[in-house]
Amino acid sequence: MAECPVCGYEFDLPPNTEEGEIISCEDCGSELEVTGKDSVQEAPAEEEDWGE
Amino acid sequence: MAECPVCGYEFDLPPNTEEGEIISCEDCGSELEVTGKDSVQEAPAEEEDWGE
Amino acid sequence: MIIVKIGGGSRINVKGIIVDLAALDEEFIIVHGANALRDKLAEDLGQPKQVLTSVKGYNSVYSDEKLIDVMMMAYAGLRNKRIVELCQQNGINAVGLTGLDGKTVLGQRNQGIRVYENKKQKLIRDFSGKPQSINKDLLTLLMGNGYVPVITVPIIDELNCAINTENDDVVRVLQAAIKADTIINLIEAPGFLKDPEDEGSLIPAIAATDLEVHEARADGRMKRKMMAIRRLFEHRASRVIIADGRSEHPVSDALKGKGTVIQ
Amino acid sequence: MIIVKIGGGSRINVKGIIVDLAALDEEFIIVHGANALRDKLAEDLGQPKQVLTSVKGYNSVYSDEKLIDVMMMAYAGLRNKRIVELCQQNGINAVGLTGLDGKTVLGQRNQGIRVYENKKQKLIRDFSGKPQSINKDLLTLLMGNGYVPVITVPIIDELNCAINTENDDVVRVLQAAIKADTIINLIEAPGFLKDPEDEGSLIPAIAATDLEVHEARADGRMKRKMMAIRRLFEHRASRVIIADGRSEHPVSDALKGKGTVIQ
Repeated sequence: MAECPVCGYEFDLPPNTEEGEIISCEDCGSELEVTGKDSVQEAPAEEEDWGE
Repeated sequence: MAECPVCGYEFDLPPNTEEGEIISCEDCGSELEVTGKDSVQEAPAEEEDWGE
Repeated sequence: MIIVKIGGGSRINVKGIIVDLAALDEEFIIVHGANALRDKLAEDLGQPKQVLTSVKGYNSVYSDEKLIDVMMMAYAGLRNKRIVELCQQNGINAVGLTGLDGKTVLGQRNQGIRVYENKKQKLIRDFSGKPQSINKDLLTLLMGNGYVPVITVPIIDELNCAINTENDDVVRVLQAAIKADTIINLIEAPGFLKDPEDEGSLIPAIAATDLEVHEARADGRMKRKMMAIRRLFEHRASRVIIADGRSEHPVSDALKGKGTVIQ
Repeated sequence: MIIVKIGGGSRINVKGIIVDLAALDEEFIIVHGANALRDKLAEDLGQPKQVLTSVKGYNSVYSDEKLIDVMMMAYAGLRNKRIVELCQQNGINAVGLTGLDGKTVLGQRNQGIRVYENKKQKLIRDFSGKPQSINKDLLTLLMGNGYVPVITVPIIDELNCAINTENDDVVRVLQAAIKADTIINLIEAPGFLKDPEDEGSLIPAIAATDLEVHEARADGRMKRKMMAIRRLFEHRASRVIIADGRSEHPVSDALKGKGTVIQ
């Protein structure tokens, strides 16, 4: 079970989710980054453009 | 005909001499460096050791 | 004071640029790229470059540790030192610096680039980011003693790691620090072109205020170049010239207004 | 003041060296090699290194323009900037320099190495030579402002060209300029060995005056190393320590006298 760091909602990650994938919390809709089998963290805010 | 820059002695370079080869002048014995088909120059003095 | 950005294309006439600079009686700083050398080296080493396109259409090179190694060899090693050598041969006492050296260019590691990968949005983290400030004291110290800085990537991030960044952005933060009046950006084209395929379609002049319009229409790398140049004017650049780095006298031609003059 | 020479072998523990240096309360300058990286890069690029053995038994790398390119990538690029990065990560504000940058190390192009080639004596000219002086002002300027120079080849010759040289010789001219009291030379061995094959045969101490004897017995690269070290003492070095760059704390071990101490 993964837990949304923003609203605490607990949910199962769909089987084919990959690390680094961005999903939104079904409860509060925050953007979350998948960091492991059952772990997520808040996705960093999108920045305009990156690197070279 | 090549000419020894040290003593002016003129001589033919043996057919298989290569550029960069060091030969000595038959007349004065100076060390000469072959720089072309018929051209030689005084070979630089030998230095102790070079580069890396 | 002039900032000269030497593009990294293989047909850039670096010698011509340095000979022109040697004849200048104005102070200048060089920033340079080396993308052609890097791409060839990456190919030769069997590590072809991977380009990421962000969800918003911005292109960037996937910069893992291996790619940073290749960049250090191509940008900080071969290109930088051959430019320094050419400078020395023309009476310019150059000192080559990356952003790491003396923390010349400090940046912020990106928090992850959002890309689409088999229809999912993914966050790719690598060693790339954005420059934010310059160690102006080091540059003034060197220039005050007759040295000319020759700057290139990588830069240094908040964790003191080497990161990749867009050289045009390095020019922007450099401009913010030293307020040069002219910035010359030498590329493998006559300047900005209406039609990128037609070298005859040079846009001779653009008003700085219109840059945003051009940026909206461009995409990938060109969009980034436009945005970086727009930002230059936020830091009191008076004139930015995009000129042909392949000609015989790239710098003197540019100073005569040959290319796209933005002001 | 200490000069630390970091060898270019792949098993040198560069991180351990930098962590030790960060804890030092004495000023230091770093000189480093990168021969392992260069050899691998040359191999990968299909340009394997060629070694010339002079008529007098001295080995040197045939340094044509291509080899200098590879050296710029391996020494001035990858190795130098990864060392600078490690320094920054340990609070050492390093500035990487080749001899070209600001003419830090000036040298003289060799007049040609005499070699035997199919029984003939031939003169091979390439981009190599000997260092002769240091731009001490630049080093003092940087060190006086809190920067630590990290120096490597190539150096600059009388024609302002990049040339290859022996890093040990760079240490010699550096010593002549800055008169360090201790020079630490970190290599992939416990120190000088009676029998090069037996790591247990460490020579713990050598009187500076006996160096010439050792030099006569050595050959190829080791002969050159011995001669370079003998010259150090001509420039008032008080202590030269040849120590193991592979250990956990190469610098602090060396300062405790672990290795070959020559004084």
